[in-house]
Amino acid sequence: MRPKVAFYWCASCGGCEEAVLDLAEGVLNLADAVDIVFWPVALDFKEKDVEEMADGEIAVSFVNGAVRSSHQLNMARLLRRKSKLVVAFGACAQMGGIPGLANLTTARDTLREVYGEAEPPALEFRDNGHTLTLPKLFDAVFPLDRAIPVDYYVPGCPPSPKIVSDMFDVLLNGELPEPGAVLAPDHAMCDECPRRDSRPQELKLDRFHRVQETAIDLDKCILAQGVPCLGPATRAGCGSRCIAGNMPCTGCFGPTSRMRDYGGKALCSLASVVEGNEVAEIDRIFEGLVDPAGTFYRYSLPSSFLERKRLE
Amino acid sequence: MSGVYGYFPGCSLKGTGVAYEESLLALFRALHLELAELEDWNCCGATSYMSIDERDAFSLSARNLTMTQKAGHRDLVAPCSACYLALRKTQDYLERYPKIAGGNGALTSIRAVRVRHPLEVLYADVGVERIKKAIMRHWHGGRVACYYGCQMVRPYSEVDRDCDPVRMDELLGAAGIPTVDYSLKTKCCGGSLTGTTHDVGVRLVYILLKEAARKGAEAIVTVCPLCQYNLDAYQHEIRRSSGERLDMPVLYFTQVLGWALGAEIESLGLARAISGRKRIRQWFQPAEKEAYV
Amino acid sequence: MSERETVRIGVYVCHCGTNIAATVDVKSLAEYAGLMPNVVLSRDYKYMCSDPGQDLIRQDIRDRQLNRIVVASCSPHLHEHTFRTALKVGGLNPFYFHMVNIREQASWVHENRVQATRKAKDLVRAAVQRVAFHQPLERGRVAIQPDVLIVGGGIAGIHAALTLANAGKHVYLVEREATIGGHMARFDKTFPTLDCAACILTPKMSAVRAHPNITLWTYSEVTKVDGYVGNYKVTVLRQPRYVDEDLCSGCLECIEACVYKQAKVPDDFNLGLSKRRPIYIPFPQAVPQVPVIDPETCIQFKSGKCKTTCVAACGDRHAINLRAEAKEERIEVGTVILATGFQTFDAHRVPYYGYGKYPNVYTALEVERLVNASGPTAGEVVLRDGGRPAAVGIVHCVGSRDENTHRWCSRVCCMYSLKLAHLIKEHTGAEIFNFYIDMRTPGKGFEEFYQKLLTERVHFIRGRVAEVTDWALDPSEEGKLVIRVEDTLAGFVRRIPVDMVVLATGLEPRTDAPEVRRLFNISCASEGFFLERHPKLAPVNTFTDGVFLAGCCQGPKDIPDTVAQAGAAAAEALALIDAGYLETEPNTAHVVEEKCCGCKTCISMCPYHAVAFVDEIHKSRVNEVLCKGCGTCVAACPSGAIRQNLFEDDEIFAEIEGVLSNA
Amino acid sequence: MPEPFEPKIVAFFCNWCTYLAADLAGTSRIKYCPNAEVVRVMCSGRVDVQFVLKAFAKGADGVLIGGCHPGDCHYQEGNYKALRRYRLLRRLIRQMGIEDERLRLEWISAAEGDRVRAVINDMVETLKRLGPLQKSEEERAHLLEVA
Repeated sequence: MRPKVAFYWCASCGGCEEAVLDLAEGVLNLADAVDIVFWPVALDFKEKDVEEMADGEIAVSFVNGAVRSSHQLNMARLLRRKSKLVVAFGACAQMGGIPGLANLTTARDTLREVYGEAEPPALEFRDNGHTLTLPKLFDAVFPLDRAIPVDYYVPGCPPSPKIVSDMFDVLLNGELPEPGAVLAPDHAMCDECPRRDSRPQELKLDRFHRVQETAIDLDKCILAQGVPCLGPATRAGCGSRCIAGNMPCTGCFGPTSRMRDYGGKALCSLASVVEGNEVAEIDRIFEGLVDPAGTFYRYSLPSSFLERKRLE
Repeated sequence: MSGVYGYFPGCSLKGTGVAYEESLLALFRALHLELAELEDWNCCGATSYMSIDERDAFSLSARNLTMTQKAGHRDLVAPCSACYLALRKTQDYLERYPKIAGGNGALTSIRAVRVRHPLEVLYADVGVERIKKAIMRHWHGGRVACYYGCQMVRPYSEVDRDCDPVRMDELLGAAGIPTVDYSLKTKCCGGSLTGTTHDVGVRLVYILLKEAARKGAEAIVTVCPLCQYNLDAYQHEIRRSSGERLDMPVLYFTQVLGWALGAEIESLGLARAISGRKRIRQWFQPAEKEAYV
Repeated sequence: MSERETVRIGVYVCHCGTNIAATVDVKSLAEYAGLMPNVVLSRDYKYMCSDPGQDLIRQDIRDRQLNRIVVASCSPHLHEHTFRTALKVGGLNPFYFHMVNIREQASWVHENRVQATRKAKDLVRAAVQRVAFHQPLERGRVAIQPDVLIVGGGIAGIHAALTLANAGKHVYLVEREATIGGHMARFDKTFPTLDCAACILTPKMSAVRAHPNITLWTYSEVTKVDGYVGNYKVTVLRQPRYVDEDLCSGCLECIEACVYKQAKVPDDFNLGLSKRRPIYIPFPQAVPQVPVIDPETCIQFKSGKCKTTCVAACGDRHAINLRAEAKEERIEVGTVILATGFQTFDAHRVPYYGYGKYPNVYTALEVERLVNASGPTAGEVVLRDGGRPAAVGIVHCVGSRDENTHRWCSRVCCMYSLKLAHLIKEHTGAEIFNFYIDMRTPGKGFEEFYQKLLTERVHFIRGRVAEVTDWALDPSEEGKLVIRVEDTLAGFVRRIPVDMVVLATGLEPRTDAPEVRRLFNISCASEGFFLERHPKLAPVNTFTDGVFLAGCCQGPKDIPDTVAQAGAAAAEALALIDAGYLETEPNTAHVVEEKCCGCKTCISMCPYHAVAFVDEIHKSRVNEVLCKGCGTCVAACPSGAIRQNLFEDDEIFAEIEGVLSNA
Repeated sequence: MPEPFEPKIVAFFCNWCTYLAADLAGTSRIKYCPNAEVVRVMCSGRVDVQFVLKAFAKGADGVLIGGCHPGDCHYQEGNYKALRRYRLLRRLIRQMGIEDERLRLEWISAAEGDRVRAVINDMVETLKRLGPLQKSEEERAHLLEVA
């Protein structure tokens, strides 16, 4: 009997769903190998169908997206109950991802931003004899493992095809790795960067540029050109796609196993290679880094030590 | 150098020390420096307040300082050494113990003001060289002893160094007025004693005058209305008790400098002197042919 | 993490007599520790550092199979080594240990017993959590190069150099001035025995010059120091003296031949009390006995138009080379002794004593030269106008024990003032007044010397002098210097007219002490003297291994103490050299190579070039001999691929969580 | 009456200057507030930004980093690395809603025992004024409740 698998998305952009399709013809092999029992984006199964399954009936659930609403939390719990393995698929499920930047504000402020002067809709909505209940928005975005226990993590925004196909190989055919493993190499991506040899030994930055402000030399180390590139702090396995596109690494593959707070460590390292022994000089250099939290925690704020901006 | 100096006369310059004010204003006019008297100024706090409750004294000074800042002045010129010290001490204490200032932002405006003594204004802002160039009259008086008193250089030595101040000597020297080496230049004038332990106070006055004379000085030049009054006013008493006739003129540095720099003689308050009037008349009489140079 | 045996922690709380126990509730602290996870036993004990205290640890390791030890006592700077050794003797790796500082950081600095105990508990909890992560480590060894550098050729440097040289070690003695001898060479007699300073010093100076194991470089300065204990690489800049030391025979005829018939340049050695020529020798017994030319005043250097009679006088010895240039010497030494000495307090800084204003106010060092038979006046104590003083006042504590200048006691001024009182009395028969705050004579034979002076009809007035003035109150004071002082024994203010005032100026750190300190990477205490590792137990060591202190650079002291300390510094250096190696702390960094991504961030972190990039494997590697263990590269490694022994991330995070888990 | 707020400070002191200064404060019996608890590192350059964030996350109301004065670092320039990280970290924690005053970097030499007292007392006073940094444990509990 083919193993049953489920795909689900919480707070995400849909890119992780695409990442499965990015396997190209590999998808067909996958479809042969497994029995997809739940995949809202592609197949017409309902929540009810899952509820009716026996506990542990699903071999693997692949959940992408962060958790930030009561409905997402319930779905995560449901899938956890019905699955032998749960994989946090993609940066948002692993670390909170881009939606996690909402942790720099509050749910109330987010709603105010969206609805302006208008009242946000009430959670209970009655019309024509029907009652619609909207899910509750939490005051913080969580990575999946804050909502439910997670067995494996697949990093990336989105995960690269290689990572995805390796994941299927190992989960469906291979020996299962240590619980809690991140299914990607455990060294930083500089190691596989095509420009790695151009990084100077004695790097001393005297200013930072934003990508839109400078023409990045195609052959040289991007960080050495003063554009914050987080490759040195970020797990390898992405295939250097951004670098190939002449863009700096923004850290979607997250930390290696030896880092505990991705942004903190990345900041610590980057700040070590600037010039300046005087406060004024140092501050001037860092002026080029306009948004430290957004730079260093672009994908990982909810899984950082501080998790979110302090609530007043 | 431009700008207007805030001016805090204090009670003495409106009373016993009125000659100081007159000559100060004349001297500053001669140097084209503008003094703007602080409106609605109050007691500097140096009087009994400081010994009874420092906080009251600080409040008084703080009001003057705050008003200076509000009036838009960077500098506050305080000619009386007691006022100078009280204002300066207030700044220092509030800086060190900000709790006294309270959290109402007063500290910021108090900090923004520079408390200046006119001697230091002349030395730092005008300078010895400009004084030399501005001489209008040749000094034909005798040698003088520069007497700095106790409060102006201690404990704050911004005006001059604490034990052996020399700037008045340098300024007078630049104006062609010869000075003597006067070891007692910062010793007590007896000002706080003549009203209480009178004998001791008068003895201190006597010592100061006597040593100046021994060093060959024919007048004493001061920077403080309290010193000036004390040294000037008790000479007759010394004569009565000891028979020693000192008759030593006790002048303000603003009077002698004002004279040298061409201020109108009548504006220098010289007629207000008590002792040595004859010598003063001789020294400061308008020459038949005005000795302009 | 590989398989780990069960962690069994022993916690020991020290009372330190009452030092800790008076403020920290040691019983409840030990009880509290006993309840922590992995803690097998906890004890409190009177003195953990004592032998029985250490035995306790050793015994428990054996009896209770402890494999981690936490001692809560004093600063690790004091006893970390003691307890690590105890672990080692007990058969446990010495680094399975963590020390908690509940004395310097709790009992001694807090008053509230409840709060101090609470803090101590937090710190112990942190240590218990931390020590579970400790790994067994081995110390490394560095070989000690046997050559020694001594900086400063005063009596301290001379004595240390001779001690080491006599033990067969090669010494480089570097002195900034043109001669060795330092301050002592200026003295006439030394207290309390009144030995002639020259008689006891100059033989030692000559011995230095003659010793085959001593390389003496005068007129030279250390400009650069690299390396580490056992392997210091030192650059010495040798200024040209324009007279070649090897060719000069010391006949001094060149000096006589100088075109300056009259000496015109103030003589530094005599503190300007006499004049010298542009070519000169600092003093007759100078070592080396080689003249020096001062280019600032020599006509040839200023205008190029001198007849250079000195060169002619030297004749075919050709020792004078006016085109000589500064030379750099590079040496390798294993250990360094700093004996850079002191400077005397600048008496101008107390204007109320009139130095520089009244000609007959002298400093004590100037009077040392005046009483010296080989000094500028051939031993005559005279006033500036040549007259003889009939009354002399000696003012103690000038620049010492004074809130406005230096707060410390300079230790030698009382005694040298007594000595000068005796000598001036002897030379002039003048009436002498000593003005003192307290008479401090705590050395061997010192008090007896004081008693002797009391019988020599020298006056002693107890009181701090208010001022020295020319203000005369009556004719008897005319033309005199009047010393105004509160006589605190008689209870009134006195005015004492004298002809000469001697200011007993104190000792202070040299102005360039901060530069020397940076050069050798050591610390200064708050007053600016070099900081010893421990004031009692390591008084000649510094916090930098292999750098030792001797003499007044460490603090004011007299000649006997200086010589004793110089001997001690030499002995410490010898101990290192003869051991042949020094054990190093294992707290170095290392790259986990398979995890290194080759980003090179770490390379520029290390000022010692201990981290290098290995191109073949495209990874960084730490040279653990060069690594000094700061951990900067560890914090900078972006992917966490560098680790530091004893300061592992795991250990520090455990400690942070430990101190906060009660928060 | 609730107990008065006693802030908790985690202090990372370098082994050669600030830790020795604290030792000196001890031997000099200088009394200061008991709110700071010291984690000894060899050099302020070892202080990883993660340590600071961890301390804030675990309930520290303030974090103090003590190093040697500029130019005086026992390891030559580790303190400059600390300074650079500190300047950027300050901006990060500001974005995270943590006041600047909660994180201090101070140069305290081995001779400045009294400065240990002054800095810690001053910081305690400042933190008392700022009040507790919301404990993340409580915050987490609160958020999960909503969840």
